Amino acid sequence: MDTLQTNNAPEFVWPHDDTSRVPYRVYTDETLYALEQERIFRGPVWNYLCLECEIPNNGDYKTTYASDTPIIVVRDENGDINAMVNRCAHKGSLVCYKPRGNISELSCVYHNWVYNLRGDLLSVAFKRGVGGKGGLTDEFDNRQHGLEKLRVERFRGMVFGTFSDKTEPVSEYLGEELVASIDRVLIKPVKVLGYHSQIFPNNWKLYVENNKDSYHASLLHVFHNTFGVVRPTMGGGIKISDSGWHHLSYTQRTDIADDQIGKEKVRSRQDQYRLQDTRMMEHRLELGDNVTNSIQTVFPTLVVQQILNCLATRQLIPQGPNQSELIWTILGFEDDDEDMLALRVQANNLVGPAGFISMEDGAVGGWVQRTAKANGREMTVMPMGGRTIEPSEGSRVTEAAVRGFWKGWRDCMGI
Amino acid sequence: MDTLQTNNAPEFVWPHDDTSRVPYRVYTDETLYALEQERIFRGPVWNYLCLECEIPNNGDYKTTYASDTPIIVVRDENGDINAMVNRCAHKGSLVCYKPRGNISELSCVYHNWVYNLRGDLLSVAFKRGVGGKGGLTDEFDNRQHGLEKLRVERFRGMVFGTFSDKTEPVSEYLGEELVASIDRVLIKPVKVLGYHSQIFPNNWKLYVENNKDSYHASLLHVFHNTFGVVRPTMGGGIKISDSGWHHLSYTQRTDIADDQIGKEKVRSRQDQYRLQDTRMMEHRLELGDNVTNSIQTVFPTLVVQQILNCLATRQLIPQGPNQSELIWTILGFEDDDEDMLALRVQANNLVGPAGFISMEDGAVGGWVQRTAKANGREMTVMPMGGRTIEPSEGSRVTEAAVRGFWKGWRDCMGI
Amino acid sequence: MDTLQTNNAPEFVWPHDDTSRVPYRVYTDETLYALEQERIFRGPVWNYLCLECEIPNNGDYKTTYASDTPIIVVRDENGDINAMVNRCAHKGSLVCYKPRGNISELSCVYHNWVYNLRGDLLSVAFKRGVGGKGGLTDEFDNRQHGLEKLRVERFRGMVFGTFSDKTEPVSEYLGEELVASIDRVLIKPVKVLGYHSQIFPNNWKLYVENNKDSYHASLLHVFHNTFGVVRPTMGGGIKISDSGWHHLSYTQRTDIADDQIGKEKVRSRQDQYRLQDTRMMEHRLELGDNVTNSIQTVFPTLVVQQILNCLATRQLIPQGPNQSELIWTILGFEDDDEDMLALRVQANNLVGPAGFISMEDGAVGGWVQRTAKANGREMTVMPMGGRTIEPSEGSRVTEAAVRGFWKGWRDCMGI
Amino acid sequence: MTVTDIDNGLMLRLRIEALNADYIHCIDDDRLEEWPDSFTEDGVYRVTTRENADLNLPVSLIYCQGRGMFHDRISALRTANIFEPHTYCHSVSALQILESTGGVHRTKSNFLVTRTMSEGAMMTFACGRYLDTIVEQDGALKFRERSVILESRRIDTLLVIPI
Amino acid sequence: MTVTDIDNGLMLRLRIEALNADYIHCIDDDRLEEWPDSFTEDGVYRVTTRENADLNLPVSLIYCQGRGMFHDRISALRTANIFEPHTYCHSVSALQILESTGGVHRTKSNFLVTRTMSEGAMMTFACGRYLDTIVEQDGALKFRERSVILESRRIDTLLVIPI
Amino acid sequence: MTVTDIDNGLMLRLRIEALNADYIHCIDDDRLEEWPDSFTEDGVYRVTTRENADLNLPVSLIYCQGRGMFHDRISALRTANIFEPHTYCHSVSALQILESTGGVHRTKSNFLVTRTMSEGAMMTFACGRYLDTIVEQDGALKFRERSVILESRRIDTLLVIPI
Ligand code: FES
Ligand code: FES
Ligand code: FES
Ligand SMILES: [Fe+3]
Ligand SMILES: [Fe+3]
Ligand SMILES: [Fe+3]
Repeated sequence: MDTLQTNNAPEFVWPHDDTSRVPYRVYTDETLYALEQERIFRGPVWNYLCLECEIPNNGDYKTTYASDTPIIVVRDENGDINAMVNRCAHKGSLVCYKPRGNISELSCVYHNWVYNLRGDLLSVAFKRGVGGKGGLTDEFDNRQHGLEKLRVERFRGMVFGTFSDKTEPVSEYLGEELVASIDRVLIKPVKVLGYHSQIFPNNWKLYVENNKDSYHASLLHVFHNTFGVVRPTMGGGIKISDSGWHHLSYTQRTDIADDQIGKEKVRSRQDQYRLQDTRMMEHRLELGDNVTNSIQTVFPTLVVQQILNCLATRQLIPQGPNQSELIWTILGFEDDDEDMLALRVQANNLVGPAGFISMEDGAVGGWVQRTAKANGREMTVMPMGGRTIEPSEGSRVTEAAVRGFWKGWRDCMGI
Repeated sequence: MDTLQTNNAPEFVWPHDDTSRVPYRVYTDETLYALEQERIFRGPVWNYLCLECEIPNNGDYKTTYASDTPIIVVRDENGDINAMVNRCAHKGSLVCYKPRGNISELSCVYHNWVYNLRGDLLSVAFKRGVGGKGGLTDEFDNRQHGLEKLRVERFRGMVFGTFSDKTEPVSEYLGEELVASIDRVLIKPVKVLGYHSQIFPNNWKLYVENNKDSYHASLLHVFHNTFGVVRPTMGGGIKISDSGWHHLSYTQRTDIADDQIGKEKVRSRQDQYRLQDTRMMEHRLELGDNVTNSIQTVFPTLVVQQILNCLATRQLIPQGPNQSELIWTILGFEDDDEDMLALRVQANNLVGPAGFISMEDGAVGGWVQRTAKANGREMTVMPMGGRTIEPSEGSRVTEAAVRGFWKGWRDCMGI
Repeated sequence: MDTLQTNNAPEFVWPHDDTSRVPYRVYTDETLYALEQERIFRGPVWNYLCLECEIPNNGDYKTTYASDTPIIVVRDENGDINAMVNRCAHKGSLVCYKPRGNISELSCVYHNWVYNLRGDLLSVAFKRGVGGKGGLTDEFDNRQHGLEKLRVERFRGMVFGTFSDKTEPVSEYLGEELVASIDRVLIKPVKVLGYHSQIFPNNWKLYVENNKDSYHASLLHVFHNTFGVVRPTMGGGIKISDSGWHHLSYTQRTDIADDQIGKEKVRSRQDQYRLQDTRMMEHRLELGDNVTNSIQTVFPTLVVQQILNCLATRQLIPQGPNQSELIWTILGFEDDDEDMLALRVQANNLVGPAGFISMEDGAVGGWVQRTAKANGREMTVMPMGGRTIEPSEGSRVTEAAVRGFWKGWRDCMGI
Repeated sequence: MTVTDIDNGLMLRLRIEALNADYIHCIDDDRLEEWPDSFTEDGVYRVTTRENADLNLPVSLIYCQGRGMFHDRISALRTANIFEPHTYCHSVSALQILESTGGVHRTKSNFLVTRTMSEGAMMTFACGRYLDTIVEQDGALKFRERSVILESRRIDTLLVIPI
Repeated sequence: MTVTDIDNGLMLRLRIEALNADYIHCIDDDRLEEWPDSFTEDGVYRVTTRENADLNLPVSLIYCQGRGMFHDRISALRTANIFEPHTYCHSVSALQILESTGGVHRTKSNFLVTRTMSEGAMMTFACGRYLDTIVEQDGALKFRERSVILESRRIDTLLVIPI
Repeated sequence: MTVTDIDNGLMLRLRIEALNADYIHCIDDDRLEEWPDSFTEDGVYRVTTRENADLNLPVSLIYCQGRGMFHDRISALRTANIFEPHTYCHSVSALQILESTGGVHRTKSNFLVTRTMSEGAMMTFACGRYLDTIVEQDGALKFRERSVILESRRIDTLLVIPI
């Protein structure tokens, strides 16, 4: 019995026989949040850490988070990428307190303990004390005092880390369809064109659900529906990994006729609404198909995005039950020419914290969080496309991928 | 056994045989706060929602709160006033995210589910899916997916809502004396002259106690005592509903001789203190009597106020154990003439967040909250006027109404 | 069984057989924090309250805190110094809401209850009611309704208070060595030269450990090591009270030769780094020895400091598990001449929130707090100088004093 | 408009900025007894919220008309009212001269007030607009009317020191 | 440099401060349809972060070039986008004229934006620098380019009203 | 006082505002090595609190007298001291010229400093007054003394960048 077990499962039983209903309590409960740290982010999942191109040279490092756990990603002298918890093994100071840099070793400022770029403890200051007084006793074994290490895998230029030995390789974790779909987007070497961050006043799961929610896209976002980026009448569909954990939702320019839908009036379709300058809606078909929008979600907290020519990774960082931070890394291809760069700069008006499309996903999460406080026992309902977790070809009017996320959550949480 | 029961009563037993002592813990405890949500604000009480005159036309709505629960009050096409929880039955978005407006139906922006002004679900977007794929299954029954409704009653131009079927009609709830006293103040149709809000860094119950505390008025507020608005030597008294939950405290211009009191020196009586401009102390006897001050409190969180010619409702919104918001709605009568309006504008220097009288009630609450943290086991004492909950004619030097509030709290909380 | 017991010990067992390892959970746990209030700050310890010279005249008072408990320290009409909880015995308002002043009695603004400067209740406003109505019943006994009093002891111009009858006299509490060392610093009557406050985004114990951590001084602080204020090769050592609760760490100008150390390269030794203006490093030997630095820590939260000619008391005020406030009271001697004052003004560039030396102790605490959230079960390690709590003559390269602090914590907490 | 007109307009900006600076420091320095002197004898000072202003609601948080009421606000603060000691630090900027005819100037500027309690807690207490009518009086500028429009209707704890 | 030169330089300060005041009040007063008028026809407005600027990364949060895109930002805000109602209160200060030749002025100033939600919650939403290129146009000053450099890369919830 | 005197006084306002702007941007842009240049050779810079000032207590948080100590503050920040990277964004306003004789100007203004940590956390770090003595030196203005009076005695974590 671990006497330090802070995270003993709360007396919480899933209140429904499937994942088509979710109790509001999961968005506000402190104990569940603590349990998520242990069973999800430090559990059998792959946490997105960064892109390889952000630490191109040996010695380059970047700091990031797996929810509450601060992490260092560093490229060592052999060019290997390693990740470790950004917590000194001595008294727990942050080892790297700057967001990025280039180093030959990891040295903690507090008492000058030094680690190599794999996280092994190299030296302890004054280990022999002074004048034979103080210092370490012989029982101290450097090998037992390294930084906590993550298992790292690189995939299509992205760097992932896991705390669990059981997590299968990334490609198996993702499954064939996700692998194919990510291949399609990250088709060439990428470079970073910009960073943004968005602080959501809501639980992280609300934003993840939003990403998996192919039903909302054409209903919440006027720009999607009115300008034909994502329209119910457009082709495409959603795919879900066998595990149910990951999904992709895509839209094609091809229209599928459907009078009934044509007739259905929704706020988000404003045919009279026009842009004076349409440059930002321009779409260069650079990925060899006519897909306007392809959203890949990787459990728990990564999105790989293609919206027209806006490419990005989105890394979500849960920061307590009531807040989360979304890091946008806006991408281009290394071989972009001037025009393509200019086009991406224009197009990125659509995404990010001020994006004509994406800003609205920032608004709704906070609204749900506010109502979640009201009565934690009541439940959301997700009836679209039944109660199962099935892919859907030709239609995105389903909540199957969201139900799949909740399956993943329950798988990890053991709830 | 409800597996989602977050609000299981804490191992909390009332530490005293009556309500003349209150443990400080009740002002800071998170679990008790959660329990209050369920057993008080969503329990057998009438929550003040707004005034009828704030939503005069069909389709007018206003958003408000019953503590943590967001609420919509709307006048439907028949002129009836309905109230429902401002949480979409689908995935919980706020349905109305603007403070006021005029609408013909309630439509949620997230996925375009639409409700009528009674809260019944009218339509689900794409319920038949696209091309026969996705959408709802037959088992889905609109009637089971409306907004959560409150039972509404109008009383003297005020709108009240309750979550419980058991709550008796407002007039019974209030009892004869409160009804009579509210009739006296809201004697004619009112109009709103202004809104203020005050954020108190303290538990809501500290402000409610302050309102019920007829003992403090002439001791804390120099303006009350020095300028003869509320003076211990002035006539009046307090009345308490049979339930003990509600009270009224009133003061008359008639002086009751009492040498002993005349002699007692208190800080709040500064006979040498004078105003250069006394316009704001002017009092037009508009209610047919010589009452200078009449405070009606309705359990749990409403005050109906007359101070000279300052009329207002005060709605308290608990926002966690350590914060509460007070919404002042400053009133006049529809038939006020120019002079009366000018007089009210002057007189309102006495009340509100910057009121010469009321500002001090804002200060003391935060001070108690700060000391409440120190040792939650210790207790306040309320010995004035004994330990019982009796009205008092001719004297306000009693804490009976505060003891009555705690009876109400215990009645609801089952503690 | 106390039904109000909020602070029931959490199911927390010390995870290690000695205090050379500390679980991160102790820095973040709300329940442990509540328990510390009861068992440490309101337990058998001496809380530093202020200096005698801050309330020189009868009637002078100052407000302070023992962690969450607000306290009044006042000099009464006999010149005695008394301390009481700053919470009215009636309904709990702060009695003194200004930081300092001079008064003849303690009168609460809320209902005008009045106490003498010893905290005894003198009078209750309107205790006989009005016209024989209201007021107190005979059962009310003033003697049972005074302010909660602390036991006060003065020591070398400092004022201490305790809530426990069991706490031994200050000099015994400190032990001979601490008494001698404090005598050495507070050798003459002092005066206050300035106040600073620092808000640490971390648990109070991280700052206390930092003070007890004689190992870090020459490794974190470039100014210490580079300019020879505290250097591993300089003489001195640490002493620890028999209880293990208190410690002192001192450094002498005398160099102890030690090649091995001379050779050890550490960041904090930058021989090439020079100051253009060295006035602030000037040191007048005013205490009759060549000690450059002498830090006395008194359990739980006091530091008495001499760094060159910078004299100060540092009072730490825990403010929840994740924040603490450090009050610096910068001292000089009453008989300082102009030059000495000018020298202290210069020298104090080294300490305080902007001090070239001390600022860094502000940085590291927050870094540990951030990593403490990550996994509360893991532990810090303190291997320097073994696992015991022994003084060390001639070397400060030991963590014995920190281990001693944790012994004190466990002694009080019963964990 | 001649260069001189421009210059005069620009000079007026500077004089009004100086007036605002004097106004603000008299409050922030706690020289509140001098506060009424920035106004004409019959001057008007009101504090209301953007919500009330937008809804054309007449009641303010503070309404002073004429020296007497200005004086009473300060005397009450000094001797009658109970509150925790605190100070303001004003920022003022974005002065806009809306109209300037016959020595009467209608102007607008933005303010931000940071409040500091005696124990040191700081917060953004208020922000919003000053809507002013300023007149020339014996070669000096005075407020004939200053309307303080608070962005938020929320007041933390209480409002006692003028803004 | 002659006294007159100095004076002209100082006069320019005042004119630019007036321009900034007009710019800010049109936003804070929610007269957003007038916002494009502070810019030249082919003007550029971009909002980026200090991080992106320091790393020379080209993508902004907002990028408008030419009247059409300015108009579209506002029309989307008015008719297309969904967000909770809120207002800004700008502080602007520390105007620095970096260069001024041939009627083209390169300037820098600091801003602080306090955001107020319709229910009253206030927060420091953004702060940073305005890097401007200002030109003379028919006797008035217009922004040829305004680059808003946010100190923080963090945006609370969303950014829809221009800064 | 003649119109010209007024004008000169007003011109002085503008020159001091320009000086403040230069001072602030050199800090906010992290060009700290230039910071000492705003002062005279023997200039004094101190940071203290309103509490210490009110109680006439002599010890400051920062006290620099003479170029050497200014230089040492910056060199320590660059090479010796350990802290988490962060930047300031200053607002300055309400300039008041208290006295101006013989090329020596005593002035007061308000500042507000928003601090942004490298990860993006923003907070109101400090606010208060600048109490300055400014002198003419070869046609430019320099601080002979700048006293920074912080409203709050509380410093979050640490103070390393000058205010
Ligand atoms: S905490 Fe890192 S070396 Fe001590
Ligand atoms: S949340 Fe309202 S329609 Fe989906
Ligand atoms: S609270 Fe102090 S007298 Fe009532
Ligand atoms: Fe979306
Ligand atoms: Fe009151
Ligand atoms: Fe240190």
